Amino acid sequence: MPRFLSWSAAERLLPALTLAALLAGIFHQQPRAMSYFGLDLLLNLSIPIIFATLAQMMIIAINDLDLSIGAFVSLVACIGSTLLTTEPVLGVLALLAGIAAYGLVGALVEWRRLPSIVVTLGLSFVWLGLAVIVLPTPGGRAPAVLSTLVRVKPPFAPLPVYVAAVVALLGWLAVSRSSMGVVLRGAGGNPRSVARAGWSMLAIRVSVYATAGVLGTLAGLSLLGLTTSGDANIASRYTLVSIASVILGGASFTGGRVFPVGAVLGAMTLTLAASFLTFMRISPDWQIGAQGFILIAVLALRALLTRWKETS
Amino acid sequence: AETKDMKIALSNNFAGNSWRQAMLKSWETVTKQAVADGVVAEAPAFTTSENQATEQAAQIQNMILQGYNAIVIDAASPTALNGAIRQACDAGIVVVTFDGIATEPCAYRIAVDFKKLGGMQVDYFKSRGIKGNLLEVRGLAGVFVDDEIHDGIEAGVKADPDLKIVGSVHGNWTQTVAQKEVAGILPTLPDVAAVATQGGDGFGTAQAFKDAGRKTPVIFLGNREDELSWWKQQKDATGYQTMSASIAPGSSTFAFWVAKKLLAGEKLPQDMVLPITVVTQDNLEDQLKHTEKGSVTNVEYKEADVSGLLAGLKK
Amino acid sequence: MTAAGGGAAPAAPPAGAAAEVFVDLRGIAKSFGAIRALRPVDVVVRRGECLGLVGHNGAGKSTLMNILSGALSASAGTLAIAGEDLTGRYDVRGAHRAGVRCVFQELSLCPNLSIAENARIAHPALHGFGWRRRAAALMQAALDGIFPGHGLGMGDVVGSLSIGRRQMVEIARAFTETEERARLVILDEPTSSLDATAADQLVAAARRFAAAGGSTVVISHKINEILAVADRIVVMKDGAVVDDRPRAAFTREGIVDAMGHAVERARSVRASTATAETMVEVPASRRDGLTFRAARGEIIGLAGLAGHGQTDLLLAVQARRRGTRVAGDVALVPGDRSTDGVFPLWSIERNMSARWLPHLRRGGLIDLGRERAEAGAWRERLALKTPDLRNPILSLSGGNQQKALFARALGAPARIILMDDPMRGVDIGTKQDVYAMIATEAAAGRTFLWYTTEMDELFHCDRTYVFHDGSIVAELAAAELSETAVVQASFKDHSVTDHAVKDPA
Amino acid sequence: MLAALRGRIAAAPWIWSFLGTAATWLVTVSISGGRGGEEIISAALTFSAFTVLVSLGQMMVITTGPGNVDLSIPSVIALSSAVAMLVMDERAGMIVPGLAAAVAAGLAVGGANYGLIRLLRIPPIIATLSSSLVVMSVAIVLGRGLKIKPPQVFADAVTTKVAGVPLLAIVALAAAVAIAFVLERTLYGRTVSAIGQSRRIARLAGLDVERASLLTYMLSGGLAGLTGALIAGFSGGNSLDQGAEYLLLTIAVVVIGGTSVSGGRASVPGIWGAALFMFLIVTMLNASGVSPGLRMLITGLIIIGVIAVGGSERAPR
Ligand SMILES: Nc1ncnc2c1ncn2[C@@H]1O[C@H](COP(=O)(O)OP(=O)(O)OP(=O)(O)O)[C@@H](O)[C@H]1O
Ligand SMILES: Nc1ncnc2c1ncn2[C@@H]1O[C@H](COP(=O)(O)OP(=O)(O)OP(=O)(O)O)[C@@H](O)[C@H]1O
Ligand SMILES: [Mg+2]
Ligand SMILES: [Mg+2]
Repeated sequence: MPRFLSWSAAERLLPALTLAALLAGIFHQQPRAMSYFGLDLLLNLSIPIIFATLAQMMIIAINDLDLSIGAFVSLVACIGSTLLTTEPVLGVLALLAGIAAYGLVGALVEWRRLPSIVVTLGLSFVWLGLAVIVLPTPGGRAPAVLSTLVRVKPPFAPLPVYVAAVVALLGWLAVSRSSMGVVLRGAGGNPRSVARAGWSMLAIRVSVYATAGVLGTLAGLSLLGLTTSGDANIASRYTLVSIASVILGGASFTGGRVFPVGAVLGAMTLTLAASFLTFMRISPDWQIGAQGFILIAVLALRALLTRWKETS
Repeated sequence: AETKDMKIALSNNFAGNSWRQAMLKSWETVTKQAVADGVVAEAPAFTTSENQATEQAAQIQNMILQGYNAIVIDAASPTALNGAIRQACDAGIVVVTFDGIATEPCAYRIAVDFKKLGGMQVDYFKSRGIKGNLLEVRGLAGVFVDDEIHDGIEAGVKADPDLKIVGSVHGNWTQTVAQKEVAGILPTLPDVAAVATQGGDGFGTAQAFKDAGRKTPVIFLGNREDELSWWKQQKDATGYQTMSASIAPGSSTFAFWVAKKLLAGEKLPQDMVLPITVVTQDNLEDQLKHTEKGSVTNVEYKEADVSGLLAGLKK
Repeated sequence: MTAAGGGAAPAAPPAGAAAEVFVDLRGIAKSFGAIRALRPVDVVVRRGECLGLVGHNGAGKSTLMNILSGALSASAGTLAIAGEDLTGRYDVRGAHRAGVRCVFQELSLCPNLSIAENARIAHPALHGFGWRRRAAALMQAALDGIFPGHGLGMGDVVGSLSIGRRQMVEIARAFTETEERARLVILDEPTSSLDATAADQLVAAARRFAAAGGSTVVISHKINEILAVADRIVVMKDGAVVDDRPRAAFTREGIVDAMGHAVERARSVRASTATAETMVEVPASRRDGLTFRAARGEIIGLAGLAGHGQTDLLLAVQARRRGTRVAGDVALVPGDRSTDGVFPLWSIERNMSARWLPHLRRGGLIDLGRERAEAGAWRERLALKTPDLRNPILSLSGGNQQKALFARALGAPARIILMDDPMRGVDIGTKQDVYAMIATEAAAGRTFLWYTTEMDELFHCDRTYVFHDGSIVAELAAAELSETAVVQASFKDHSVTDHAVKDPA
Repeated sequence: MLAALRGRIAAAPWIWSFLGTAATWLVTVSISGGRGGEEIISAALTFSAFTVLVSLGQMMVITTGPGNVDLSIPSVIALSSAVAMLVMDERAGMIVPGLAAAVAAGLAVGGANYGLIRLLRIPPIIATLSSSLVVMSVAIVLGRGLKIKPPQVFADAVTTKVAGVPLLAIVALAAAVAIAFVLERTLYGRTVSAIGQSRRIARLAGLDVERASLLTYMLSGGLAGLTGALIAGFSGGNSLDQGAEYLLLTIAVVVIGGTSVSGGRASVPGIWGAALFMFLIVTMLNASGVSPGLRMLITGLIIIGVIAVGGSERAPR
């Protein structure tokens, strides 16, 4: 079989195919979506999800799981809509402190050899608590820069398309191609081997968590730009969405198998899956369940492909 | 203008409790009739899978694409949807928010005065001559409604030297959570004379008092059928007195008619206040009779009711 | 940047006693809780020397090497490298800086990365623009130098390789050099998963490395290999060095003696205990292949180059895949302990009993007393080296873990025993015991399907099937069996050129 | 001596959750000025009973290895409580059929979860998340969000106390003991632990991996189903949102209790310790009267703190 037709290539392509199929479905249901304006409306809320997904992917790359990313994104939005507007210097410091805190948590997880899943679960309460303290009732106001930035109308394609492309490219370069990305994925594949080669797992974990913090901050700020004001509960669902997106992108929870491009496509797919339902007319009772069916269908497609691969 | 060919959508963020189910049902009943009567072309309801502002914002953006003429919203957050609502307004769509309202200036707001709902409770306790310790059962932390009601209660208590809040828990507007939280804090509290609540949590609170073997205080209720029938039972057995108040789920139908009127070109104020639905010692039996088992005391509005109410408002 | 192992081999004289000392370990001791893995030992390694390290399972070889490679720190003693005393400030990084490389007994590559990417993990210097190309070239040169004809692509993901080829990659990686040179390469049972061809290639490479002035330490239970490769041999027993002499002063028997084992019995063709009753039948996977058949009481050898379908056949029987006929319960002795064998969280006892559980039940419940008693019996039978069967399995040395896996399979009432190159890392004394046990069990009616990479073990079988490229190409009766016959069959009807040609050395 | 003690604690990671529970209780009682210590314990036992029942199922699922987790528990509770109340329909005679129907609903969802994971090869997190959405829809269609009261006998039974101990707590304790026994003494239990360490190795060791996985998801569903019915009985009827809090709570309880998230090692006593601990933290913070934001912040810090001292998860070698 020629190389470009190989099964693993098809597997890599799957997230893109799924996204294309979903877009086709939406365009079929609602031709109006097939326009600059339509794509913008469909996809602009995927920008923060893309960032949150990449943050999650960094953590999953080293076999950890981050149950706090949603709460962290909310916290960033709350800080952004209050401190950052009223006292920009303090606001920036607060955001930097958040990133540093993320790094510290990474250090704690490594140093005490803790299961990331509960540490980040606890952490999510910390972020949420801080968010409620910073912004007890929803409100505040996004810095004008942010709201204008996310509403930029570049030529040819709407902003989310550019963001997705650039982020996917950078993620691919950093994680899949760069020499540091190899060490990162190696740390997920066989941490002991990486440690025995003289790398510091502590340094790796701290940088991975801090990077997740940076990406989470970007997610929070872009979300804030889109919504124009904050809310302590605004992004709690990003935790599960980001996990689902990473997996949809072809990654596994363990073993350092992560794919940045797939993750970005996965994030867009999940954003669109919900929209697809709004375009189809489903009885309100089953609307919630239908989202479950879509998730199942998308992933079942992947299973089918693997099945074919095995039997052929 | 003629609204016969116009489409109105309901954007809802949560369906997982009896209030929301009643709200959706009222919407369906009233809009079905309206569609049959040729008032509007269609009026579907959409619910997001998770109670999340971001998901609802995406949903609203999709509705813009779908070309709805008006969108009625029960908002997950008063502020987080503002971006999407702004886009809708820019696209010439009429946006009406109710219950969970949105602060975006271009949207219409139909709300009950939640602060007043808080203050009303303290006023009632005062009118009963209750003095002493108050337990407050709050809603979901960080949500706008919780804060509003809480502020109303707090302001009322501050103005009254005889009442003191000795404990406060978050019941998340859920009977089981309220029951658990109250049961937890109760042993650490001195005698409690009254409980201020937010709706959907009164029955759980009563259960917790019962399980702890404490005397049932005056618990302000939130119009749920289980709360009312419990009250009826207590009333018949011991002459128990209290009061119950909440926003009617049928406010969605009010919002529907407002949207319809706006589409028809009527000028309406940006902010409208709905009366709080109150159940008192006297009309308890009557209200209970009209409340579906396991549901919430409801009021469904007809177009004429809305006109009447709005006329009253304008005065 | 060169691959030292693959470099030209100037015929330098073997390192004599006069050569400069490179590593000097003095009074090194190590305890794990109550277990004294190393009593104080003194070992030196000289430049240009290949040191052979032998000893029974659990003698402390791996522990000593883990200390030398910085993965463990010693409880007592001093460590000097190239004349510099590094005691107390020696760790993995320090070892790398000093040029000490280690191929660990348990493979330690990242399975999710490609071969070239794994080189990057070992070399901090491989970074910046074009690092991928450099890493691939480095590994390619090393693999070509040590294992000519390896057939590996540098972009191949390690996890998709068979264990033997993974071992090849890891060995080659240990010999690669960037600005960090390789001065001492430790090979802890490097050939345990390699077939004979690759093992010979490795021996040759180690000799070339020594000739070029590098040092190696080779640990192996294959005495012939040690004799072929070492300049000097250190024998360990119970955590102490009991013998340390130049290679010339040792014979095969001498080493086995020093390790404290009875000398091996002379090889003899065993009397078959096979019966007529067919227990396993697997149809040929291709038209030109042979059907696999095994009878009750028969010991069947599976031979051929590593990774040519032997393990697949065992797994097909274990899973009773469609087409196979299996008449009776099956138990497997895996060879790849970490991925196929050991439950890392469990005690030794639980690891053993995993396969017995259905039969340990009384009234649906596991009889803990019987579990303990049977595990205890197996400890005696296999001379398992542990103070307490409730200790974690990972506290055992590699060979002793393997013994526990034997107990797991043989302790079950299964009538068919599958063995996937099960003697990896088992010392020669234990091997003799296990061979005898297999013969006894076969006489009692059990059937053994035995994949092995060690030619010698095939002589314990009644019949041998030779595998090539996923199917069976030859069947050899015990009387027809010889190394030449197996090798010939392995390459029969296939172009020899695209395979590793057996190294005549 | 100290080393021996440390060894003992390392072998019993659940110790920390009990120490935390005791400390929290002491703080709470001192905040309330010595009032209500006993009643707090009683309330804690009652409410922890629900947590324990669902968490036991979650524990088994998590023990089957990395990535395995049951996110459908809240929906199962919503569904099963509706099913139970519909079947019972306030009739005392239908209590047993009602309970059976609730458990059956849970078992069915568990089986479906496993089907998704196995047949469609969807990672468990996503599979159970998706199925929970579908199950929630079914619950909505079935119950229409209307609350049905439990039969009085049933409501009385679940709130009753035996010798001062809530009956529910006794049921949950019995369930915990049973699960501990299953883990230690049955082929199924050992298989679960084996799978958690490595599916492949478990299969090669001749254990019936698929059957054990199926049973585990069904067990989790069944326990959630039972709990749903009990909660409905306890709090005067079913509602759609009464399971929501158990999504993250069960995971927290399982892991704080010392069960390994990477699979293979379950800790039954820790489930009780952690369930009590989580309840008492909330009580303590409620009693202390700090602001909601601060409450959450402190809860988070306490969880991280307990895990940090409780410590090491990954194997040292
Ligand atoms: N992490 C550990 N914890 C406890 N005991 C250990 C540990 N590692 C090794 N041991 C013990 O130390 C002793 C020496 O083990 P080591 O692995 O060095 O043996 P070895 O000579 O390499 O044997 P083999 O040939 O079987 O690999 C054994 O008794 C082993 O059980
Ligand atoms: N140790 C070795 N030394 C040299 N060449 C080897 C060695 N092992 C394998 N090869 C070569 O690699 C090629 C492919 O081997 P591979 O392991 O892919 O075989 P396979 O048929 O896929 O076996 P299996 O079905 O067991 O996986 C063979 O042509 C063989 O010559
Ligand atoms: Mg060893
Ligand atoms: Mg060994």
